[in-house]
Amino acid sequence: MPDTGTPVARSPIATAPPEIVRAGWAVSGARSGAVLTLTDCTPLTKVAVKAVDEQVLATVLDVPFGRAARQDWGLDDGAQVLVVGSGPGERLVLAAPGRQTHVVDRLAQLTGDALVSVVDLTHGRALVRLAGGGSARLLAHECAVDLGEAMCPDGTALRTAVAGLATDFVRDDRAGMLSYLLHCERSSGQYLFDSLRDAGVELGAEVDGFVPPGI
Amino acid sequence: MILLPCPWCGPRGADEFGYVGESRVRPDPGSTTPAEWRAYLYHRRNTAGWTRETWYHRMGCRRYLTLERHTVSNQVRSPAGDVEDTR
Amino acid sequence: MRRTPTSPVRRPGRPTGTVPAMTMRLNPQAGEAIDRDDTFTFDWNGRSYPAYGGDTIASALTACGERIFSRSFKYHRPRGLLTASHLDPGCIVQVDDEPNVRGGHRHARAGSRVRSQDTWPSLRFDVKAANGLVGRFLPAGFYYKTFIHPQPLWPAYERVLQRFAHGGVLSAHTPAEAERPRYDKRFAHPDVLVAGGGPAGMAAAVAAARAGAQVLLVEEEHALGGHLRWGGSADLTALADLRDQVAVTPGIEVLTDSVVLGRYEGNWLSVLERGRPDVHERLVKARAKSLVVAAGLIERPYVFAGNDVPGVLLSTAARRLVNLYAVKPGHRAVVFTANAAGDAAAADLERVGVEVVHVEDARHGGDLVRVLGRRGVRAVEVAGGATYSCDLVVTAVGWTAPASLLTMAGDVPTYDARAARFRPDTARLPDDVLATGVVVGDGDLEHLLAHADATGREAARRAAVVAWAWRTALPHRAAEAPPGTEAATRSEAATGTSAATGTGAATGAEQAPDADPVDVPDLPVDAHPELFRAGTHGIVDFSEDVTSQDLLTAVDEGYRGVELVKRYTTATMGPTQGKLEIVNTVAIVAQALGQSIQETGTTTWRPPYAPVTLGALAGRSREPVRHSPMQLWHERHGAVPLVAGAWIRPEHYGDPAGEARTVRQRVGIIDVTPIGKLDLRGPDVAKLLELVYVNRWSKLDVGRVRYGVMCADDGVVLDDGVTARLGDDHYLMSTTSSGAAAVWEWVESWLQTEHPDWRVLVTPVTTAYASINVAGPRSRELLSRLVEGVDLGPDDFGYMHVRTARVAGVDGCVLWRIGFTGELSYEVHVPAGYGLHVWEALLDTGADLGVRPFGVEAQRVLRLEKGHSIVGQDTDGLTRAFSAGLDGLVKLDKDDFVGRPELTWQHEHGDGYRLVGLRPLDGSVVPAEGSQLVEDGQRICGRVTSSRRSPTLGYSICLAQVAAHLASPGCRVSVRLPDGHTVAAVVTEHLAHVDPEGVRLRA
Amino acid sequence: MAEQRNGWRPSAYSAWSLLRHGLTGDAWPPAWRQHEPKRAYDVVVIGGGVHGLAAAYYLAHHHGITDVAVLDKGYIGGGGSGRNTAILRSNYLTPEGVRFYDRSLALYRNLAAELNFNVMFSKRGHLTLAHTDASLRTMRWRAEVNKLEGVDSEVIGPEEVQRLVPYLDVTAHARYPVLGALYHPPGGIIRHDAVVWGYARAADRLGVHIHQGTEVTGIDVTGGRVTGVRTNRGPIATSIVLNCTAGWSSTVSDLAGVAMPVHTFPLQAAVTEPVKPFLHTVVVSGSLHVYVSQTDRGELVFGASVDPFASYSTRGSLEFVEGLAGHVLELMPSLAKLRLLRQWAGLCDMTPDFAPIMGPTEVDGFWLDVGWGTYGFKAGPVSGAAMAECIATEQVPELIAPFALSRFAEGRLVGEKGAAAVGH
Repeated sequence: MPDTGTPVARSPIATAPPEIVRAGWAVSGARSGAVLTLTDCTPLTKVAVKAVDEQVLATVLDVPFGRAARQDWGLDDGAQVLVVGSGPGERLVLAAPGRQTHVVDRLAQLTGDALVSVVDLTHGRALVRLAGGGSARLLAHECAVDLGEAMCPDGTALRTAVAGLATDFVRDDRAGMLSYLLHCERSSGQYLFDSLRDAGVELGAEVDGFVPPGI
Repeated sequence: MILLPCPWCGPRGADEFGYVGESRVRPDPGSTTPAEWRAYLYHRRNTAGWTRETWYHRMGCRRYLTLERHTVSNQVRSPAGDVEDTR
Repeated sequence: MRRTPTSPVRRPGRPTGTVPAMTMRLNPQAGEAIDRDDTFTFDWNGRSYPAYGGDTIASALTACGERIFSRSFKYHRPRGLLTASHLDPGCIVQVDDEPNVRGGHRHARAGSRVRSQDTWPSLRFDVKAANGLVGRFLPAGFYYKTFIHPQPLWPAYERVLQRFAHGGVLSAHTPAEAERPRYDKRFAHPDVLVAGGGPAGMAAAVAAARAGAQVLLVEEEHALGGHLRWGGSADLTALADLRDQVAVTPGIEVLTDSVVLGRYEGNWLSVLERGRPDVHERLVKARAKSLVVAAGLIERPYVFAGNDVPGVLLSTAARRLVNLYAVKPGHRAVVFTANAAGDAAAADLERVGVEVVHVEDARHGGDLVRVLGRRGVRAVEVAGGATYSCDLVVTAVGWTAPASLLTMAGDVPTYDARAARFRPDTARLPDDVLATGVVVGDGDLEHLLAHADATGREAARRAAVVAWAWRTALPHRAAEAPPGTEAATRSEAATGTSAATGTGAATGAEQAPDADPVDVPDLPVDAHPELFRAGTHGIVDFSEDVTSQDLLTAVDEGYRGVELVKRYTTATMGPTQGKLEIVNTVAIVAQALGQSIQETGTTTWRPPYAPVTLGALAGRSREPVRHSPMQLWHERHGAVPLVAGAWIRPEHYGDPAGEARTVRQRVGIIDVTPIGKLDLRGPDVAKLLELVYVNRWSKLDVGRVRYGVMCADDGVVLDDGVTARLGDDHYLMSTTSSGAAAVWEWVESWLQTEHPDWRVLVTPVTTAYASINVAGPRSRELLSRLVEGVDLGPDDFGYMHVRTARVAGVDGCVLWRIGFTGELSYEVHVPAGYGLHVWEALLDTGADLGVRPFGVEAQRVLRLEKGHSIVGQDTDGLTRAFSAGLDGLVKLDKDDFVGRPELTWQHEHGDGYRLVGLRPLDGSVVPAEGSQLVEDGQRICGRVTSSRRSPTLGYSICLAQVAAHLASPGCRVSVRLPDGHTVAAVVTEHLAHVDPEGVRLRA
Repeated sequence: MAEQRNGWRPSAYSAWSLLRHGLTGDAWPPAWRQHEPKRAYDVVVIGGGVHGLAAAYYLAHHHGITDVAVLDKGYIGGGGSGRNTAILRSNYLTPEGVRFYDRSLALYRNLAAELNFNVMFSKRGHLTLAHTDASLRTMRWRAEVNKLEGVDSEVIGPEEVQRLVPYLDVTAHARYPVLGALYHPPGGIIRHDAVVWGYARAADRLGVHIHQGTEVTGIDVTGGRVTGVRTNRGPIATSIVLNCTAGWSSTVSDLAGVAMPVHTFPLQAAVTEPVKPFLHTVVVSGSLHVYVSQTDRGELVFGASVDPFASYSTRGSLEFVEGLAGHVLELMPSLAKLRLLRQWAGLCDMTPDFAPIMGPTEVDGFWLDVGWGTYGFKAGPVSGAAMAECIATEQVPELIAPFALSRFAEGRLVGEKGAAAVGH
C-alpha cells in the first residue's frame, strides 16, 4: 500500500490564512476581534436523522421541529451536542469534529426499533457561524424571514432561502451575543460564505478561524 | 409577493415554493382508456376563482402542501375540509 | 399693486461673464434648505455655474437667471421649470454618464457635468424646433397616417423618427466589476410603513411608534416636512416640533430621498433608498403589517395656450424656489389662483420683491387665455382681454391625489366634483392599508394631525393583529424569553434584532392584541372650483408634447375612452407617468365624450410609482454556483470551465481527444461529483423503485447495481441512472447531474401525495460524496493499490456490483463497478472532505500507469462511442421511452409504473422517432449536432443528436433520432449539413460503435 | 363594393391627406364607428384583439362575409394584443411552426399597405443568445429546420454577436458566457396597437360591426349546434361563433361546454424611460428568461417567461422586475442607470405542447383560435386568414391542421415543446 499520507479533510470554503490542521481538518488559524465575525464551522460533526413520523423524533430527541437545543450526550470531552429540529420528521445533530460514531450510536440507542434513517452528513454540508450584534442586520440583506425577537427568538431553527440558496438556519446566541448557524449543501458553501461576507462589508464583518470543539 | 401559509413553517413568501398545479386525482392506469388518461394529463379546470392546488415548499420543510388560492385576486387560504396529511 | 396692462415689457436678466453671478438669489430665507457656507461650481452645457450645498440642479441654474433647461419631445419648444420638484418635466437632464436625471430634485454636485438632452446643435438654437412650424400637419398619431407608400422607403423614414427619441445617452462602455456603482438590497419587516414624511406622515409614524410598533417612515424629498417646509413661520414652527417628536420617539427608522415604488400582494412593498454614503442605491423589500399612505397632493398644471412657455410656474414651484432655495423665480408676476396655495405664492413673491402685477382669481370667475412669448413669458392675456406684461405666470388651479399606492391592487379612486379631484375611498381600502393627510381630505393642520395620530394608532393595532396571527402560525415557538417580556426587550436592545429589521416585541406580544378599532375622525373636504382647461388649447402632457387639441382629435377619430386615447396620443406615458397629466387628460376626454369625469374614469396605475434604475432592482448579482471538492485542483491544472446548471465543471484539460485515448488505452479519472445521489431507506424502497422506473427491480440482490430509466406520466423520458442495493432496506440511487434536484422532488411527490403509507426515507447525499470515475483497462490495477478491504478481482467484484471500502486511507468509500465510458471502470464515492486527497492519491499512485484526468468532453466522446445516450440531448421534451432506444428496458407487464399507459399506447401504435447509431459514409465529415436528416431533399425525417469524430475508430460517429421507417440497421439516410451540403449516412446495427458486446467493461 | 353597401367613404391615410387636413383643418373621420348590436349576425367573433379583428377583416375581404360582429368586453386591443412586446419572428423549431409563422411575417410585412395604416413594422434582426453548449445545440437544430423551410436563420459566434450588439458584454463570464447565438435577420418589432387599429378600421370599412364593452355571458347550443350568444347588451342569434380570446379561452369555451387543455399564466413585461437609440436588434436569452428591444421612441421594452404559477391577475410582481433587471445587467452591465418606467402583465393560455389550438370543436359552429401562450401576437394575421378560411369554406387549411384540438386526445402533440425542455 503506497503511503498517501494521513488524510486531511477539507471544507468547501477556502481557508483564510494561516491554514492549520485541527481535529483532522484543515482550518483557518486566523483570529479576529471584530464585533461581527464569520466562521467556517464545517468540521463539526453533522448527523441527519429522519423518521416517517415526526412524533417519534419529537419524543425521543426531546426537540420539536422549529427549535434547537443543547444536550449532554456524554461525549468524553464533555462538549454538548446541538439537536436541531430542522424539518418535520427530520433532525440534525451537531457535535464537535470527529464524533460521528458516538453520535450515530447514541441515535441508534435513542430511537430503538423505530423506523429511522441516520445519515452522516458531516461531509455533505457546509456550516457557517455568524456572530455579533450586527448579525441580524447582515442577514436581513440576504434573508427574507423576519429575524425580529417575536418571530425568531434564540433557539429558533428554520430552513429558508439565504442569498437564493436553501439554507438551514439556527439562532444560537453565544454568551448573550447574537449568533446564527447557517448551513447549506456542501457544494455551495463557498458561495454562501462569499455572499455573507459581501453583505457584511458595510457592517465591518471579519473572518474568524475555527477552534475545536466549536459547538 | 403573496404569502403562503405553510402548515409546517408558517407564512412564507411564494418564491420559497414550487407550484405543482391544480390538485388532481391520478386515475387507475390499469382501467382508464387512453382518452380518459389524456384528459387527466392535459385538461385543466383553469378556474377563475377559488381553486385547490398543490405546492412544494422547496426552500423550507420540503413538504407538498394543498392550499386554496383565488386565481384572480391571488388571496390564499388554508383549504376548507379535510386535506390529506402529507406527513 | 395692480398695474395697468400697458406697462413696458421687462426682460429677465441674462448672466454675463464666464462664471455667471447668482443674480436671482435672494437674501437668507427662514426655511431655506441651502448651505451658503458650502459653495462650489458645476458644469452646465459646457459652462461653469456656481451653487450652494443643498441646491438642486434646477435651483442653482435658476439662481443664475437660466430659464430654459430642455426642449420638448415633438416640437422642441423651449422648456423651463414647472414644478421645481422631482416631477418637473422641464428639467430632465444628463448628469455625467447618467441619462434622464430629474434636475428639479437631484442636488448639484461639485464638478459634475450636466447637459441638456436631445438638443442640437445647442439648447438655445435647436434645429428640430422647425417641427413647431409644421405642428398643424403633425396631429396626434400622424405617423400612423403616413409613410405608408412607398413601403420600401419606410426604413428610411423610421431612421428619421428614431432621431426624435427623447432621452439621454447611455455609454457603450462596459464598466469593470470594480468601477460599477454598488447597488444593494435588504429585507425589512416593519409593523407599520408610512409612505410620505409630511406633517400627517410624521404624526402617524410617531403615534404608531408610541403604540409599540416598529415604523419605517419613507419620504421622497431630501427632508421630512412636506409642504410645511416652504410654508410661513407658523408652518416652520410646527415642522420643527414634528421633527423633534420623530427624532426622540424610539422605533422609527426614517428614510429620506427615498420612495415607495410599489405595493404588491400581501403588503409586499418595494422602497428605493437613495443618497446613501455606503451604496449608490438600495432596494428595501418590506413586508409591512400595515401601510399608511400619507402621500400628500400633487399640484395640477392648467391647460391654456402657451402654458409651457418658460416662466409659467405652479404655485408650489414658486414657493419652493423662494422659500427652500432663496431663488427669485422672476421679476414681474401674474398669479392665477383658485386656492390658498396660490394666494400664499402671491404673498411670498411680494415679500421677496417680485412685482405682482396682477392676481387673477378663479374663485371670482377669473381665467387665463394665453401666454405670449416663446423663449420666455412676455405677457399674459386674462379673461376679458386684459394683457399684462410680465416674465412670470404662477397658476394654482387644484390638486391631484397620488393614489397609486392605494389603487395598485386595482380598486379605483372616485371623482369628487366638489373638491375637483379624485379621492381614495378610505372605507374600501384593504385592512392592511390606511391613508391620512391631504390625500384623504382637507382641513387645517390640527385636523390633519388628529386624523394622522388616530390613523397611526389604528395602523399599529392592526399590525399587532397580523403579528399575532403570524406568530401563532409558527411551529413550536416557545421561546425561552417570551417576546414582550423584559428579557426579550433587553435581548433586542443587546442584539439589535428589531431595529426595523423585524417585528417589535410589543406587536409580537404573547397576549392577543386589542380587538377594538381606533376611532378615526373624518376630515372635512373643501370646495374647489373645477379648473382643467381654459377656452384655449394648450399642452396637457409636457413630456410627450400632447395638446388638448390632440386629445379631442383622438376622440373624434373613434378612440373613445381614456385608455384608447392614452395609447393613441401617448398622453401620460412619458417619464412623469401621468402624475401631472392624468386628471387633465381624463377631464378633456370626458368633455369630448360628453360624459362626466366619473363615468370616464381614470387609467390603471402601474408600478413602479417612481422610475427606478435597473441597477437598484438588480442589486448585487446573486447566482448560486456549485463546486466539487476538486474544483481548485481543476483550475490549477488548466481545466477549461463548463457551466452545467449551477455547477462549474472541467470541460477538458486542453486535449479532449488525448484524454479519451488515455481512457481507452490506459486509465483516466474524471470528477463526476455532480451526479445526483439519494440515500433510500425503509421496507418499501423496492415498491418505490418499481413505480418510478420503467424497468424491473424486485430481484436486485444486496451488493448489486442496476441501470434504470424514469418517465413522466406522459411517457416522456425524465432521467436515468444506476441504483445500488447496499443492504436489505438500504439503497443508493444515482441520477443525472442536471436531474438531481428534480428527481428528488419527483420521488418525494410520489411518496408524499400518492403513497403516504409507504415506509421510505429519502436523504439527498449528492455532495456528501466526491465522486471519481476511474476508467480504462488499467483502472483495476490502479485502484487495487489504494483500496483496502475489498478484492477487486473480476470474480469477487464483477460488473454492476457495489462494495464499501477504505480508499487511500479514507473509510466509508462506496465503489460501483459500472461503465458509462464503455471501459472497465469503477465509480468511487469518497466522503467529500477527502475528495481532493483521494483524487491526488490516484494521480500520484498511478503515474507509472500513465493515469491522467479527463473532462466532460472526453466523457461525451467515450459514451458516444459506446452508444450511451444522454437524457435531454439524445432525447427531448417529447421523447417517449420507445423513441429513446429503451425498448428492451420498458416492462409493460408490470402492474403499474409512471408512464405505463402512454408507453403501452406508443408500443401498440409504433408511434414516433427512434434513437439509432449513425455513421456518415465519409468518415471525415462530422455533422453538427442538430443537423437534420432529410428525405426527397426537403422533408425532415430526423436529426443528429450527438456527433463526434471517434479518436478510437478514426472516423465520425453519431446518435440520431430517425423516423421509424428509416430506423432499421443498414438504412441509408441523407444528412443536411449547416453549409447546405448533404452527406449520406448509414444506420448502424447497434447504438454502440465501440465494443457493442461489452467485452471491455466486463473485463 | 362593401363601401357602396355602406354608403360611407373614409378618407384614405397618406401624406397628402395629412397635408390637406392640416391646411383645411377638417376633422378626420372616425377610424371605426359605433353601432347598436343587431339581433343576428352571420358570424360572431368573441375577442377584439388582433386575432379576432384579423379574422373579421379576412372574412369580409377574402370571402365577402361582412355580416360579422366582433365583441370585446373591454376596449379593442386591451388584452394580449396591447400587452405583448410586439416582437415578430418565424425561427421556430418544428417545420409546421416555422411555415405558419413565416406566412404570418409575410403578411405583416405588407400590412401597412394592405390596411392603409402604418403599423411601423421594423425589421431589426432577432438574436437568441446561447449560454450553454446545450442551448447552442438547440439553436443549431432550429437554424437547420428554418433553413430547410426557407427561413433565414444561422448560428453565429460571439464576435459576430458583439458586432451586432456592441452593448452586450461577451467577455467570458463564469456564469453566463455568450457562446453564440441564433441570428434571424427577418425578425423585428411592430407597433402592436397600430395593428389592432388598422384591422379594426379596415374591417369596419368593409361593414364589420365592432362592439366594445360587450361581454359574452352565454353561448346557446342546441342539438350540438351553436344558435347564438348572450351578452350584457342582449342576445345575438348566430350559427357561427369564433373564440378568439386570450386569458379567457377556457372560460368562454366552458360556455359552449367544450373542455380545454389550457392553463392560464400571467406574462409580465416592462418598459424603461427613453434613451437615444443604441440597440438595433431584438436580443433574447432563453437561459436568462429575458428579451429586449428598443422602440423608435427610445424606450427599452422587456419581456420574460410566464409567471411561476397560474393566475388571472395582471397586477405584476416585484420579483419579476428584480429578476429582469438582474438578467438584463448580466447581459448589458452599462444599462445600470437606465430607469424602469412601467411594468404590466397580460394573460397567456398555455397548452401542454406550447402550440395553439385552431379549428373546429365537437360543437358545430363553435370554432377555436386560442391557446396562444406567449406567441399569439406574431400569428395574428395568418391566424385571422386561416380561421376566416375555415369558417368560409368549412375546410381546415393544411397550414393549421397540426393545431387541431383533437391532437391531445389522440396523443399527437406538436413538437415545439421539444426545444423548451431541451438543454436546461
